[in-house]
Parts: sequence; structure tokens; C-alpha cells
Amino acid sequence: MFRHTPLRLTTLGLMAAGSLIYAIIAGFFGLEILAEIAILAILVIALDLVAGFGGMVSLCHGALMGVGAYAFTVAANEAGMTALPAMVLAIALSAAIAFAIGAVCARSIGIYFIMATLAFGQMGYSFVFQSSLFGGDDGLSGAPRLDLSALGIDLTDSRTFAFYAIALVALAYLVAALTLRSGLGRSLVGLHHNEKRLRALGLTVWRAKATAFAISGAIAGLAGCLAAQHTQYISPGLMSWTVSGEALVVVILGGLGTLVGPILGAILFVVLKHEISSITPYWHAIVGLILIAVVMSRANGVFGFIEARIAARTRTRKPTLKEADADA
Amino acid sequence: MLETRALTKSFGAIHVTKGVNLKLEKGERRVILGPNGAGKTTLFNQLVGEITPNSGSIYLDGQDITAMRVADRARLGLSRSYQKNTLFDGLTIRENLGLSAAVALGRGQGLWSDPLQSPEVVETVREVAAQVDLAPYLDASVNAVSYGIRRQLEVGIALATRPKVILMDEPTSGVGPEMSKGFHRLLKALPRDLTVLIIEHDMDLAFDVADTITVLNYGEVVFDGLPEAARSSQLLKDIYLGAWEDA
Amino acid sequence: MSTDLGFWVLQMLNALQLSMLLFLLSVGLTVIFGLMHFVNLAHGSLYAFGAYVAASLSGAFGYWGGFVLAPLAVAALGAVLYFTLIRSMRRAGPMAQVLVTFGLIFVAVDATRLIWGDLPMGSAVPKTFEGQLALLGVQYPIYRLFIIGLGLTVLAALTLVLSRTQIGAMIRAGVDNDQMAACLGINVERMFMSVFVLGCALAGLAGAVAAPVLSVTPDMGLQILIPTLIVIVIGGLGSLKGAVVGSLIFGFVQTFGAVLLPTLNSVLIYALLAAVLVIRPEGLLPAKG
Amino acid sequence: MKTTLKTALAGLAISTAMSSAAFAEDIKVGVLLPYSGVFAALAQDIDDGFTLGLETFGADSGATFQLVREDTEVKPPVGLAKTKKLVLQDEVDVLMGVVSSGVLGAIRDTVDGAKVPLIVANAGNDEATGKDCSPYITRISFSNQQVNRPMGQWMVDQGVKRVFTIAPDYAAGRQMIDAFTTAFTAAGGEVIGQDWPAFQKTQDYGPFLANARASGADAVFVFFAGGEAISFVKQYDSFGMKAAMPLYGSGFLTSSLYVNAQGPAAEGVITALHYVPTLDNPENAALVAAFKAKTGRIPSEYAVQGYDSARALIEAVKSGATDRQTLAAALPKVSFTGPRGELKIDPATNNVIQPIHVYETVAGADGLTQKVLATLPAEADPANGCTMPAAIN
Repeated sequence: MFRHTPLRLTTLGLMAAGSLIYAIIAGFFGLEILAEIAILAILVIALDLVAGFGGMVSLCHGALMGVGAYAFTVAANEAGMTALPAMVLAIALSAAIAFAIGAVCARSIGIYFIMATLAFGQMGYSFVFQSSLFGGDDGLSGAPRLDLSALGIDLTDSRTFAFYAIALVALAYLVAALTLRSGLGRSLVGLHHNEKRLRALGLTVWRAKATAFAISGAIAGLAGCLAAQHTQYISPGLMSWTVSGEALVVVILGGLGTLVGPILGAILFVVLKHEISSITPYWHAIVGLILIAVVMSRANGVFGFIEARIAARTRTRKPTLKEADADA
Repeated sequence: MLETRALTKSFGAIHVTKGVNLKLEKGERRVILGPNGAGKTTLFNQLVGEITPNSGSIYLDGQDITAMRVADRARLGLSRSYQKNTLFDGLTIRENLGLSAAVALGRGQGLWSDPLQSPEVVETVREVAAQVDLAPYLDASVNAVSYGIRRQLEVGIALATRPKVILMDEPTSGVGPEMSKGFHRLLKALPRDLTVLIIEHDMDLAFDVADTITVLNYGEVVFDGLPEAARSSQLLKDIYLGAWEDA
Repeated sequence: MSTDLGFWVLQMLNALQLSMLLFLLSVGLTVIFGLMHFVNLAHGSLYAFGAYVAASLSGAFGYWGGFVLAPLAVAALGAVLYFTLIRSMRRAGPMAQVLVTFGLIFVAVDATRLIWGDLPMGSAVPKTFEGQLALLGVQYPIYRLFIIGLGLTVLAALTLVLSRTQIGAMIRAGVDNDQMAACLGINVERMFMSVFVLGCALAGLAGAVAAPVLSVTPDMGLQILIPTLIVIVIGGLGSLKGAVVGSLIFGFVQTFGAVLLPTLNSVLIYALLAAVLVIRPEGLLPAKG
Repeated sequence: MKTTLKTALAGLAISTAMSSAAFAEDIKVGVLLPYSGVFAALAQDIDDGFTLGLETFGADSGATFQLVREDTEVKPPVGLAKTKKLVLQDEVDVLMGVVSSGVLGAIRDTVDGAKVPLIVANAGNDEATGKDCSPYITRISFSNQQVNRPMGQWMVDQGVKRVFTIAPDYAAGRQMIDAFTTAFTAAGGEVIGQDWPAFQKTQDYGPFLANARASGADAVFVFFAGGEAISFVKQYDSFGMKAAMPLYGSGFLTSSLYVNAQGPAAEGVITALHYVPTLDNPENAALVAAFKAKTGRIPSEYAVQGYDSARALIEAVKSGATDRQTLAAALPKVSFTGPRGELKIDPATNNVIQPIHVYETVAGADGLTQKVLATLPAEADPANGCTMPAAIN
């Protein structure tokens, strides 16, 4: 089950401090990168919640993020809502759609769950791509940023926006961590290890899965809102299955089922991508090779590797989180 | 407390349970005996709803639960353990018991607090740990403890739901005679108002624990009565031991 | 739309042609999964590789040169992949496999760009198959009939091999139960490799056959991947019959969806997949039980 | 995190020979092109054309040009991030490039807000010089409607009265076809059927071809580009439809970049585009020779868009522009005669005004080539809701 080990708390603290300091000193492009990391970090927190802890490996989280981004933009642009209610609505809609997907897919396990979520995600992608209401493949522009001028905060400024993005990552992390501590979170981990037994103990399994998926969907929706506010432009590409695939890559790179690791993964991934793509247009291949190497190494990502090393050295108890499908 | 009427299940032409009538009173401890393939585990699976009978009905505390789903039956106070360990690997023993207690308390879907730290769950975990002798191992990971301990946890998880009726499927299967005896001592110490149905193949231990005994053979009840009567029943010896030796 | 019978015959043939192309592609993937429980997302990339090899060889060796050499080249690549990656990932669980092969897609796309460049390639239909044939009252491209014929031939051959030969029996035993297969004294490792390589060769064959019909581009493997996955998931992972049924369903839904429900067409197939998974979480004809 | 520094350094810098160092200006150009992804080939052609243009025309401009290249990956958010980097961090004087309309839509507000001139070297969405127009965005390439509109009248003039249209179901596809059908029906033609296959998800065009054939149209008018164009043209030919139902289309269908992959299937297809490499004029002869010498390839319409973007930038510099403000003011005023013919910028929309060439793909000495059938006069797009603010300097 999820625990805040000293290592995790330290890593969180370091990442928070590092990103805040960087947000103060970074140049314009650095702030862009920071926002990009924040969006990805929120998405992978959402994904790790269900995939890492619940064993529900989803390939529709990109689409759920897209639901948030589109709902936010449409609510703000077409329905004339202000940013905050539009955000609440967008997150609620993402959660509702995620609940439905989770409920429908609750019986599917392993590769079938992956494929079922892929189908739902692509369905959404195709729908938005062709829908004129959502701007088709040209996307939608003009999403507003949250107006916090009442608090004396101006989010149109890149630096302020970076702080805002970091705050949203913290919020997403908090929601995920609290969910994992809750009865539902405990059940979620239990479901991953032994669904049959939990059912025999009296848990309505589909509802637990769907609720967990809904919370994860809400967090993904938050990532979508942040993405829409960041670029103030959204396009269907956000919803493609490859976005979900990349998010999964980041979760694995960072450390599945550690919640802290995927955030580290998001930082590494975005920085690495920019570093490599500035050297060669063939950076996909290099990212692919790194991914293969990480998965083949059998370590649970970068953070999992560090955890295992420290656990081995201090001879404290073994990390109890195993690879998601060790028992699959 | 728990009753079946003409419970029948067949896979194709093979009857795995055939017209089984059982009636357990509150607080009764009954042992089911029978050779391999007699339909004991299949009977359990039907009782808790993991498989659906072809005909017949099941009553829990007077309520017809035949068509009810697994989780709903569990919430009415029906709990079971499995012949093959069905634990939450990777979690600690405390977490295993706590999860069970939390779910049984209806807090498995809760969002607002950590049920594992709630007083009721903590208390249940403490009590169950005492009942099945797990107190020293509470913070050990399931992966790190011996098979015997895991067997005890298997029953502990079922007990942690605070059931009215508990079904135990060969709780001492694969465990050495010494540990087995100790385990039966623990069973006997369970509260008297708990209704217990146990599948057991060790006859001596069965007679030690049971108030009443049911013998299944080829899916049919061939004996239903007191242990003394069972012990002296020639029929039982023929069928049970005969089949046993064949097996 | 038309009430003309010939129109519907034409669309039937179109559906059948698409189905057979997808069948060639999905059958390897599904049998590999059934036997080894391995999910190879890079299967589409193998198909693209086959198409590239066929297209670039067609200049020097003609269509038939590519037709023969592309499957062999892809099989060789498959063997290399098997020994470097696949074998050690066999027991790693679906997520690790999905990710390793996802990484392979990245590598494959850039590798084709590096070798063959960014511009699409094309290859010509062989001289013998140029033009159309009058069939059931319609003029239909001979090459498309050839694809249908090839798909049916491969289907027949695989059915024969699986049902009548010793290796077929071994594969069936392996799909049903890998422990049992090992107990029967089958060299499981060798069987896995042969099946994996054969699956790759079929993907290469599909690429070679598709090259004259489609354009050969670096992302063609990624584009075909989703349809292939839909086919095998609808059909039921691991079964030959499932691959046939899935391919036919996809081909017909896609073709007649385009004709009858053009506005919903792109969502239709995903909705169908979702429906199948809700009603039958393991697909229509799963390999086991 | 040293990303910032590294990416900044990674931009390749080229400088052109200077004739008079006395008043040399240093113009920093941010190049936004999809060097990876499906449009990588287009990016390469535009880049080659642009650098060739700078080498050809830059010599007597008195300025040096430093290029900072960024890969948009054809992803709008990436394009936006790279734009912000070029604008805010590299502080470029002018932006050039943008292949996909999605990326252009994403960066439009940033470019407009930052008041950085952008020379659009490909993306053709009508809105960019319509309702989303900006005084800072000058399009030197084409607009989707511009390329297709003239074919409406021309086809009616050729006796084609009833057409069936097919194009991928996405914004560009719809704009291309709509521009054509509007002009075609206005000229008295009739559109008797339309199909919109899913974009980048359709492998088999058979069902749509059967629809077209069953419609009994005189001809089929289509838009497809890249890999889809190759598949479509080959499949159209394989059904033997070219004879009974000639294939017309937007010129991207048989672009010189892709036509050799289509092979004989493309012969006889008649399309219209703003540039084909066989245009007979001295400017084009010079471009073809220089481009071949530099890259070994024939320049495509993408190459010429890059080439003319360089030319436009240099014309603006020659008119005295030196920084963002002056370049933004000068760019819409440039006009010159280039390989495409006479180009000028429409002051109402900042879109290029250029002649459109109708051409037939025919077999030539080495592979397929383009036979120009007609050159249709240049025509400005309607303003489409564009209200350009008064002069910006």
C-alpha cells in the first residue's frame, strides 16, 4: 500500500524546491518547459493512481485529458463561463466519462483492459477530430486563463503561470495521495492484488474500479484544463492514443506505483526530449531505446531503482510495491 | 442460520452437487467430509455465489440469497476462506486484515479518511490477530512469512469481516500435524455464536472440532449427523475411506 | 448510394479485400499472443518494414522478388528481435511488453526514415495482375482479387497445418496450456521462435502485398496498428478463427460503414469494439474456454 | 536544467556573404518547421528552398541572416512552445515556416501578441488570412481556397458539368473542396455526390471509388496530399476509372514530390497548383538549376515557398526594414516576379496573390513530369472577416 517513506518525502521536497527555484530563475523557454512538465506530471499522477496502484493500465488517459481541455475551452468560449466554473465543469465531465469507462471496462483485465480503454480513447479522438463544434483537426483557440486578479495574481505572466502550474501539480498529488489513503484507495490496491477475494469480502468491485477511474479521470481533466490554459489553444492531437502511450512511458520511466516516481519521470522525460531533439530530429528512436532499456532492466523505473538501492543498503523492509503485473 | 434446499449444480452431464440439503443452526460448527471430487468446494462456491446452481435455493438467516451477488452475500455476514491461499500478496498482515475489516464495515469505497486507522478497524485487526495467532507478525509482509502463517491469515481475513457464518475450505491444508492441531485449538476458541462450516479431510481433527458432520460423495449428502454416529457409521467408512484409498 | 446490384457486389469485394489484408497482418500477431501471451505492438512496424523492402527491391527484382524476399527479410528481423528482446520479455506481463514494443515502434519509425528517407515510396502492381477482371457482373481490379485469393490461401494453409500436422497439434497444445506442452516433450522454446518468426514473415508478406495498393510511408506501421489490434481483440486473442472473424467484421464494418453511415464511420468501429468487450470481455472467439 | 542554453546553441547559424559590411544588419530568423513527423519531407524542401533563396538574393542586401531552427513535430503545443522560445528567448526578428494549419492556429495569438512578423511558408488554412488574420502574419505560400477556386470555372469551360468530390475529412480537405464546389456550381456545374473518408485512418478507398463510379459523374475532383495522395491515385487507376471518369483535383494530389511514387497511375490526372517545376519562365529556370545543383532534387511547390519566403524577407530588408516592427510593416508590401509568376501581398488579408497553374501529369523523358495546360489569373481571396488594422508603423 502507498506509504510516504522518508525517501519519497525527501524526493517530493527536492522536486518542489527545485521547481520553485527554477520558476524564479528560469528564462522564458525554461518557464515553458516547466509548464509542460507540470501538465505531464499531473497526467502521470492520474495514470499512476489507476495503473500503478489498481493495475488498470489505461490507454485512454490522453483522451480524458482532452475531455478536460475541450470541455474547459468550450464552456469558456461558447457558453461564456468564467474560467473557474468552466474548470470545475470540465473536471466533473472528465470524471463522469471516466466513471462510465471504468464501469464498462471493470470486467476486462490485462491486455483486454488496455485494448478496451484504447478503443474508448480513440473513439473520443475520432469524434473530436471530425466534429465541427470542437473545431475538428484545426482545434480551438482562445481558452482563457484563470483570473486571479482579485488575489493580486496575474496568470497571463509566464512566471506566475509556472507557479500556478506547480501548485496544480501539488493539488493533483494531494488528491491522489489522499485517495490512496482512503478506503477506496486501500480497496484499489487490494483489487490489484486479489480482486476475487475482495469481492468475497463484500466489495462491489465495479463501483470501486469506476470510482477510482473517475478520480483519476478528474485529475487527467485537471491536466487538460492546465494544458488549455497554458497554450490557450487545443487540438485533437492531445487525445491521440500515443499521448496515453507516452504518459505510460513516463510512469514506467519514473517508477510505477510510487506516485513520486512518475513526477520525476515527467521531469526527466521532458528535459530529455528537449535535450535530444535539439541534437537530432531522430530523437524518438533514442527515447524508444531508453524506454526499452529501462523496461528490460527490470528495475521499477528510475525512482524504483533508487528505492530498491536504498532499501538494500539500509536493510530496512523490502519495498512492497511490485511491478504492476507481476501477478498477471 | 444457513440452509440449502435441493441444491444442484452440474457441468454438462456431471453432477457436482446433487440435491444437497443442509441446515445449520446459529452457532453450529459443522464439518463437511468427503473424498476429492465429492463437490465440497463447489458447494462452497455456490453458497457464496461464485458459481450459480442449476436449481435449488440457499437461505441465510431466513433470507433467500440464491440469486444474490457475491459481494451482497458477504455484506449479509457470509464469509469464506479458500483452500488455496487467496491473500493480498505484497501487503502486510495488518493491511490484509485491515482491508478485510474496512470492506466489511462498508468503508471500502470511502473517500474521506484512512479506514485502516479508524478505531473499529484497528480493534478488529487486534482481535482477529489474537484469534488466529498473528499478533507477532502484523507488520510483516505476506511475502515474507511462512506458509503456515499465511494459512492462518487466510482464515483471519475471513474472520475480519465479523461474519455471522464462516465457511472454511480446508484451513489446515498443506500444514504439518503440529501446526494443524494448534490451529484447531484456535478454531475451538472462536466465539460460540459464530456459525462455522468447515471442509476438512483429516477425520480425527474433524471429529475434534465438529458439532455435526456432513459427508458428501459424488455430489450427494450420504451422511448427516453427530460425530459419534459418523464415527461408527459403516456406510461412511466404506464410501469415504474406499474412495479415499482409491484416490 | 445505389440500388444497382453490381454496386453492392463491388463493395462486398472491397470489404473482402480489406479483410484479407488485415487477416494476413493479424493472424501472426494473434497466434503469437495465443502461444506466448506476448503482445507485440511493433507488429505494424514489421509490416511497414516488409512494405519498404518490397518497394525498394521491386526495382531490381521486380514485384515477385519483393514478394519473396520481403517476408524473408522480416522473418530474419523477427529472429533478431526474438533473441534480443522477445525471449527475455515473455514472462514480463502485458504492461512491460506493451511498453518495450511501444519503444520499438519509436525506433522503427526513425530507422525507416534514416534508411529510406521521409518521402513515401511506391511500387507497381505486377504486369500479370494489371487491369480488371469481369466478375459477378462487375469489373474488379485483378490485383485486389489476388489479395483476396492470397488471404484465403494463407488461411487454408494455416488451418491445414494447425489441424493436420504434428507441429500444428503442438501449437494447439501450447495455446491451450504451455505447461502441458512442455510435459509432452515439446521443445517449447523452438516452437515459440518458429511461430514468432512465421508471424513476422506473414506481417512482411502483408507489407509486400499492400505496397502496390497503398503508399509506403514511415508511419504506415503505426496507422495499421490500431485496426490490427481491433481485429484481434474483437475476434478473441490467440485464435485463428478469431482473426478470421475479426478481420471480416472490420473489413465489412469499415466498408459498409463508409457507404451507409459516412458521418459515423470513424467512430463506428471503436463503438463496435467497445460493445464486444462489454458483452464478451475476451472477444468473440477466444482461444481458450 | 540546462535545456534552455543547449537548445539555443543548437540552432544552426548560417550567414550569407556580405558585399558592404558598412551598414550590415544582422537579422535573426526563427525557422519553425516539422523536421520530424509525417511532414518531414516538406520541412526539408522548405528549408532547402529558404537557404537557397537567402544565398541567391541575400548577397546584395547588406544584411546577414542567422537561422535558429526549431522542430514543431507537427504538434500544435510543441509548435507553440518553440515559437515562444524563439520569440522570448532567442529574440528573433522574424519567424518563417509553419507547415500545418494546426500549428499555425496554435501560434497565431502568440505571434500577434508579441508583434513578431511571421512569414507563413506553407500552412494554407483560410482563417489565417481570414477571420484570424494579423498584420504580423504574411502568407507567401497559398491559401486552401486560392488553389482550388479557379478550377471551378476552368472545368466547366472544359465541358465538365457533373462532378463527384472526395477528400479527407479534416479542415483543409473541407476548405479545398468547398472552394472548388462553390466556384464550380457558380459557373453552372453540378456536384452530384461527396465523400469524406476519415483522415489518416483510411487504407482502402475502394468503397468511395465505388460510390463515385455509381454516381455517373462526368469527372471526380479530389484533394489528397502525401501518402494518402499516392494510395488514392493508385487505387483510382487500379479500378480502371480514369478512362470513363477523368480525375481532377487540387495540385497537391500529384505534387512533384510524390508523383514518382504514384507511377503511371498518375498519368493524365489534371490538377491545379500555384507552382509546378516545369513552368516556363527565366526565374523558374534559375531556381530549378540552382536547386538541382544544391540538393540534386527538382524543386517542389514547398521548395519554392521557402525560396520565395527568403526572397520576400530580403525584399523587405532591402526596403530598409531592420527589426520586428519595420519588418512587419515592410513584408506585406513586397512584390516581385518569381518562379511562380508575379507575386504580391493582398493588403486586406496579407495573403499572397498569385496565378494558379492547371497542369496534367504526363510521362516524360525521366519519370513523370507536369504539362502546364493553363495559367489562371491571380485573384485575391475574399477578406472572409479579416479586418486588418491600419498601418502598424
